[in-house]
Amino acid sequence: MKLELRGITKRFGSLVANDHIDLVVEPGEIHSLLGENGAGKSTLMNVLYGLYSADEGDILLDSVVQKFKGPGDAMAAGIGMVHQHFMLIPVFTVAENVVLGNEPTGALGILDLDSARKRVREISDRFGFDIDPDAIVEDLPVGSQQRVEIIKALARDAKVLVLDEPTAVLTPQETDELMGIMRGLATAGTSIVFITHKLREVQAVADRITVIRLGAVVGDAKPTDSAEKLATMMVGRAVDLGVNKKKAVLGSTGLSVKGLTVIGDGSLKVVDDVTFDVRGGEVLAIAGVQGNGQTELAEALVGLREPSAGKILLGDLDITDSSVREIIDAGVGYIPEDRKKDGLVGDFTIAENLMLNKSFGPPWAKGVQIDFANRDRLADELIAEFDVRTPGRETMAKQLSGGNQQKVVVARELGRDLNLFIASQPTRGVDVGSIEFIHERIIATRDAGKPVVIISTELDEVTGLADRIAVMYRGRIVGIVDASTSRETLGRMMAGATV
Amino acid sequence: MSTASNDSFARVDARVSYKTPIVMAAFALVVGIAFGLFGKPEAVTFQWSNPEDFIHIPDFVVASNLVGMVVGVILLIIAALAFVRARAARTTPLWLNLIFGLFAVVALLGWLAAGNNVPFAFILGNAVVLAVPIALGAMGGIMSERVGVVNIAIEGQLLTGAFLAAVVGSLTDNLYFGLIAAMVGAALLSMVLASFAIVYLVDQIIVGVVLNVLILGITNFLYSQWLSADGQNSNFPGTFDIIPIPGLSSIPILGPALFESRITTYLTYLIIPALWFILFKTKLGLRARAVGEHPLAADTVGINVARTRFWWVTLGGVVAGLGGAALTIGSVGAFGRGMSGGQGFIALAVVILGRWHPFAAAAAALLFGFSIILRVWANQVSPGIPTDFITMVPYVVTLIAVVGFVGRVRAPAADGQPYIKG
Amino acid sequence: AAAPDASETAVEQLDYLACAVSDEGSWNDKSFNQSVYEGLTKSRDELGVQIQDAESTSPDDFAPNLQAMIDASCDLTIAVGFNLVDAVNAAAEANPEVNFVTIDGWSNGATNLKPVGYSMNQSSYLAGYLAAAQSTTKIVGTYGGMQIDAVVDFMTGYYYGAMAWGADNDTTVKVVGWDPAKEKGDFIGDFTPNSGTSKAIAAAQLQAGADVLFPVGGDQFGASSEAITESGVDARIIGVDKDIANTSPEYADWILTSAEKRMTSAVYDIIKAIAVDGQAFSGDYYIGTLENGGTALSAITNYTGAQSQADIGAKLEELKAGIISGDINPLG
Amino acid sequence: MNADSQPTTWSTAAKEIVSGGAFRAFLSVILGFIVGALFMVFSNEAFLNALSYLTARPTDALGAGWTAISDGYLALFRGSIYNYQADNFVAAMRPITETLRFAGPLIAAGLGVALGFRVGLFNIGASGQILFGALAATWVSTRMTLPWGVHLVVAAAVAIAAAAAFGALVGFLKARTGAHEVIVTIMLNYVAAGLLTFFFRQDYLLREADGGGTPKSDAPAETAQLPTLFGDSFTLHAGFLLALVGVVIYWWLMERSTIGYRFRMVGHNIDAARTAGVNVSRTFVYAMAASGAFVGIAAVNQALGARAGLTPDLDGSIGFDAITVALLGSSTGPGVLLAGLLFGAFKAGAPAMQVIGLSPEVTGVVQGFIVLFIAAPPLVRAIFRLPPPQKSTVIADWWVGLRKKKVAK
Ligand SMILES: Nc1ncnc2c1ncn2[C@@H]1O[C@H](COP(=O)(O)OP(=O)(O)OP(=O)(O)O)[C@@H](O)[C@H]1O
Ligand SMILES: Nc1ncnc2c1ncn2[C@@H]1O[C@H](COP(=O)(O)OP(=O)(O)OP(=O)(O)O)[C@@H](O)[C@H]1O
Ligand SMILES: [Mg+2]
Ligand SMILES: [Mg+2]
Repeated sequence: MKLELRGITKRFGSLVANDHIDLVVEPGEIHSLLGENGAGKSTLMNVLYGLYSADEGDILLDSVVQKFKGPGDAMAAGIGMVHQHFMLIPVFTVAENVVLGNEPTGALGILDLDSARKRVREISDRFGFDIDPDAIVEDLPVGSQQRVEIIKALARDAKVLVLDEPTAVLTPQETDELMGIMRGLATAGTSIVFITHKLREVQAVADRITVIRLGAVVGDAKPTDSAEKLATMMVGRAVDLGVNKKKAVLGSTGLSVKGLTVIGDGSLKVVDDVTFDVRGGEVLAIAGVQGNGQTELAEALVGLREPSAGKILLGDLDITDSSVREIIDAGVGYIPEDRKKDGLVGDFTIAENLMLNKSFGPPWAKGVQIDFANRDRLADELIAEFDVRTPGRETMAKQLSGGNQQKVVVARELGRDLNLFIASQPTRGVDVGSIEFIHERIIATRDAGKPVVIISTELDEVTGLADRIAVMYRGRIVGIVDASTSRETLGRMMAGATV
Repeated sequence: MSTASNDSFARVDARVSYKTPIVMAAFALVVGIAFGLFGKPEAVTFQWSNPEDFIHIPDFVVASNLVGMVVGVILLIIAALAFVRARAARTTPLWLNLIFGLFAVVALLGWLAAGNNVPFAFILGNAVVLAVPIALGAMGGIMSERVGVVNIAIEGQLLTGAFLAAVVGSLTDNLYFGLIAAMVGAALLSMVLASFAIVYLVDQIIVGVVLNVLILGITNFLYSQWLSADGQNSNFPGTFDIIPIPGLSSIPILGPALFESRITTYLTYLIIPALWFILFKTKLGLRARAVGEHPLAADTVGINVARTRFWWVTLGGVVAGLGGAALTIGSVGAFGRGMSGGQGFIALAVVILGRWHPFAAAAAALLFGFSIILRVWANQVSPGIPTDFITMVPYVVTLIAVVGFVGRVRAPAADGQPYIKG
Repeated sequence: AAAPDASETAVEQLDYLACAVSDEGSWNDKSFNQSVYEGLTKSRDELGVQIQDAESTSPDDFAPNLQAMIDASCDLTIAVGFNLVDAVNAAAEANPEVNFVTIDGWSNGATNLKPVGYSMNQSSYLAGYLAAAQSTTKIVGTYGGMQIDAVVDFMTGYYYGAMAWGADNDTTVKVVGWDPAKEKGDFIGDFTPNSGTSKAIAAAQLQAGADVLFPVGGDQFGASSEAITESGVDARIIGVDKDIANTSPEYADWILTSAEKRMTSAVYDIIKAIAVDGQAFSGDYYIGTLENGGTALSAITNYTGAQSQADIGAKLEELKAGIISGDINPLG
Repeated sequence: MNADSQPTTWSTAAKEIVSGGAFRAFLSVILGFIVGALFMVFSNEAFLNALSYLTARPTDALGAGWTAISDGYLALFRGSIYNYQADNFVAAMRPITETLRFAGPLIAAGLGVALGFRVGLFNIGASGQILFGALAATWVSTRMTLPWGVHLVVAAAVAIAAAAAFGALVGFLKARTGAHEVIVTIMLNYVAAGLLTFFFRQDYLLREADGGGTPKSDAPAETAQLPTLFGDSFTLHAGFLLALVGVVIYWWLMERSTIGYRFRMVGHNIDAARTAGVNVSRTFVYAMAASGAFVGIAAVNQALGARAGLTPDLDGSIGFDAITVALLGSSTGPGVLLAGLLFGAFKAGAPAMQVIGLSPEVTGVVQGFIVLFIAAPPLVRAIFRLPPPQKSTVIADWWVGLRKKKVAK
């Protein structure tokens, strides 16, 4: 089906999120949308999907103007969408989520869950997913949840499929498989709009590329264009895509983890006898497929989870049983993987968010009172130093784009003296410009002689930042290898192979 | 794609929790020692059924302290079972908890009634009748909160239903018209709640609180201006007939208590499982729950969030209105000023206590009804506890239930959140 | 309907403003507030005095409501209920030129405050005696709204009346719901009219064998009558405060009699004495008794006891005389 | 982005004023009064009588209607602000002092409930906390003999501490067992009422000297009474000042202090708070204690502002009104202050309205409608066809500026 957007304009108050955007997607084409955080990609797709109503412009399917009153109409017209943020009901099973809105029913509207399950299995089999239809979605790792989202879209046999950052939480292998599926669908005639911040993927799969900046189309590009060129178009300036770092100057052991075991919410050892050391001036990256215990490992390191066995030493200090606050006071900086949930308070201002874990004493607080003079000064300094693009420190965090939100978290954590820095998925969903910046700051921390632990499912990031790489699989570390290890080897290790 | 499902991790022996067996053992000891060893030797008569019942089970006369001791031992055995399961890292099944609870109640009754009768059917029957308005109010609350609209106005809905049922029932001389008026009136009230909350995005708690105030004011006003002077015509509806259900009502013990009731009670029996069925087994329920958990996600699959919320809240009003009718034409007949007397708030607590689940909420409502009749009956058979403390029994029982056994509950994720479309 | 003429008023209008402030609860409580209010409206309709009133919804309202009456230049303000006693004493002291009446209260010394009280135990004693006579099980019940003196006074008189019948007839009579010795009994816990709890208490008393109920808590007639119907027992209700068989005729079929607290006429008489008869206001304590007719048993209806109604009527007269003469103490 | 689609500056400014909160709140109150007026008219006997012969003499109905409204609101004004009919200064000024006196406990309890809301807790337990605080205060004020000044301070402190403890119990149960605060607070309201009644009934506890079987306490000792502010002609007492101090403390606590900052953090995002080292369980306990402490000021007002003995219903409807006051005041200090004053005015005005024949129910209904309209900006906007809120002007302007710069490049 041919999709045409003509002059789509969408305003939020006086802010123009989409400014007369034209876009044509031919049948069977994979069309990539590129743009910085907040450029307006998701807004445009939400208009197409009927979730937002456009202020101006038309949507045409096979040259027929469509009037969508809501997503229901768009779905009926053959549009399917995988949303950037999960649109799954956490307490429902996979099958329930997949059929929601399009439920197979028997008499009296009774749910036919058997045929729902069958449908999930069919699609899983067809595309090689391995998903239990009866699993509760919130119990699934994020990667699997993303697959459920994809199954949901596929289950409706969409003629136009929108994929908004579907690969943000997928491993390289999973991404490759997804791109294979996209190819297959396109060959079968489905038109696909594919949004991602990862230029490698765009180059690999897209037929055509449209770049959006500040709500307007800045131009078309070809997949054969260089990554640098694409990045420049997106950001409006030259971007350095690699990570530049000097050879590590190793200090003494900063973090020492011995036999750490963490029991998850069920009775599973989500972290299973993990041992490693990180020295000052070194970046240890923990690689692995999402859901293999990295999150829980990080949370145990910062005191959010109670280890059932093992020891965590920060220099000479035993922090195994310390509280989160004690660990923060001991100089551990932490970037959580889900910034909206764990890293920020959306309804707080930037200044308030910058002092989230610093409210217990100077310089941000004076006795029992916030030291507003200092706070404002420090906040302004951090905003400037970490290049947070905002009208000012009093802006609500939720009004920032994802990249800038992430910079606020990074600024908070790196804006003080650290003895250890732990970052979980530091650049997830962040645009290339911001990635460059965040990576620079991480390396600067390492070069200042701090031990750094990076947890990332992003192989490029892992190999770019790390001095050593630990690969986790099923709660265990299958090996700790040098940063120069090949992608293929790492990929095999992530599937459980030991070195 | 490769998989990383949960089962791939090494499994450990689950953390063994001895909370349940310990609580149980403590209870068992209290029963055995206080009710048994230090219990009173007077005889207690367990009246399982009334003499006129179809199948009459003869009274069971036994010494009060013997009941305490025997039950204490039984409870200890159950606690031991729970302990064995806990050691095997397994939780105590619900039915075992229930049996434990039932035996504990029997021991309590036996202890209180030393030298007296325990009219079993009477207690159970009254507990049910007292629970009906609360249960229906709670079902209305569940229907509203399951789609994400917090309903503080249950109190107002009960009052509306009670008022209209009595007045319309009296004026038309037909209780069924009263019943319908109650449901329609409370539904209209729900529509107000729904429109303000969904369309005008008013804080749902504010609307609820205000509606309660308004309804109390309006019913009081009408009562003063009209009903009090003309009670004979406008406020003397009588109550529905008690209809024994053939067969069921001859079941020993339970029959007379549960199946010799009014239509309001029977409707409650129907509504609770029906609501459960609709919520958890049908397309409508799936969609409703989706709206209450994640309205944006529901919207993205073509579910009309506002419409779903509106109708569920409205139908919730119908059910709560029925609960209001149960207060008057299902129980005492005439309407009185402010006669809901806080039962709407109890229903709100019951919604939460019942974890937004119809069966659990019904059980919580029954617990509450039981506590009321327990305090009435215990006050009679066992003088000595000051009136003011006896009055607290239902509330303390609820507190113990929530603190000791229910604990953390999880509301529908979008409960109370307005949904604003882009 | 036709437009009314301006000259429709029947009685001559007097320049006398009589006012009343209610206890918590409304004027339409089918109980003591209502009795007073009816006294007020009766005075307006029959004597031509002007009236003014305010209902209280919480203790916070007492003083401001009394003040509002003073501000409205009331000549006489009636404070209804024991709960207002502190507020009305304060108001009387602060406004010596205004006259007050406290119903069920007392004066701390102000002469412009007239206390009006009732010996409800006297009529309740008769009610208890009659109840025992009526009862076939010789078990009679009573329960209250809340355990407060104004309620307990009824229940105690009732208890001793019932006991007296037992002593007179060598029969054991049991009163459920109140034991004056232990000061323990059945109480709803509030004055919510016709609550489920009220009905449950009534049902429990019937279950315990009672076949006469004496609910002392305002409007509980729906709750008790339904409990009776449901139990299938041929039981009676004794009303309180007003002659329920007349004022709430819908419950006439269950009513045996009522222990009346005749505040309507007390209020009327006080107003009439000053406003019409020109007497000076007196701060003397008025206490309604069987003797002065301030309290009385209403006409007996639906009586089916073993003794003939004439006999029991005569016996009640005898007891009344005994109480008036002081030979009988209705409080034990 | 078209520059010419931008509204001109002056009209933007006008729009911002018209769409602003203060103007809308003003309209809401007006609307509430209008709907309230309708209710008054249709509950007015003279009007209803006149209505029955509307066609014969319509002026009667109009006249009666107008009289009902103007009488009603003039009475409210006379009863709550200034009695222009009074023949002396004291009587003329009394209404405003009564408004303040009634506002005191409402503001204090409103602050308590508001604090709960800011932490994400729904404290329906203000009534129980008032009762428990008053129980403690009454013990000190009637059972202890202390010197002037000390007595009052101790009684007030004990009341606040007791209410705080009763609140903290809720927080503790929630933190420990996960018990939902809505259930716990509702149940504790009844428990507190039972407990207070029991204490007021036993002469070895708090029953008044020579009291009968009716639960009632002695009047607080004179040394423990809150002093009146303007002499004995006015009942307004220092409790209102305490409430004002409460507002300042509340503002400081929530806007300036670190603990208040953490309260808000927990209220907005528990996970982020936990990650930031905040002990969420402990915060619940502290927050409920603080909430109870503010409610405790209301208990002080009720227990020590009294000149006579207390009865178990001394909390009146303050516990529930506090919820509305808190919500109406958007849980901010100044907002709660204003909302409390509004409610205080209604309470103070009710007797005067009753005098002209408006039943308390009518006042309650008028009040309800005002709250409803204040809480429903979109409805008020729809009725008056106001422009949508211009909330994000700051960010919008910044965006526009940025865009212009970038596009120009
Ligand atoms: N619901 C909304 N209300 C107000 N403004 C919004 C809303 N959604 C988006 N915007 C605005 O529209 C702009 C475009 O947002 P959009 O989500 O389309 O960005 P995006 O290109 O998808 O960014 P990202 O790469 O981070 O996903 C945002 O910068 C924001 O200012
Ligand atoms: N309610 C809102 N008001 C204003 N802007 C909003 C609002 N909701 C979202 N936005 C804007 O929409 C843009 C995209 O939002 P979105 O939630 O998609 O963030 P994101 O950058 O994609 O974050 P993530 O990478 O975590 O998904 C952001 O620029 C954000 O500022
Ligand atoms: Mg996006
Ligand atoms: Mg993003």
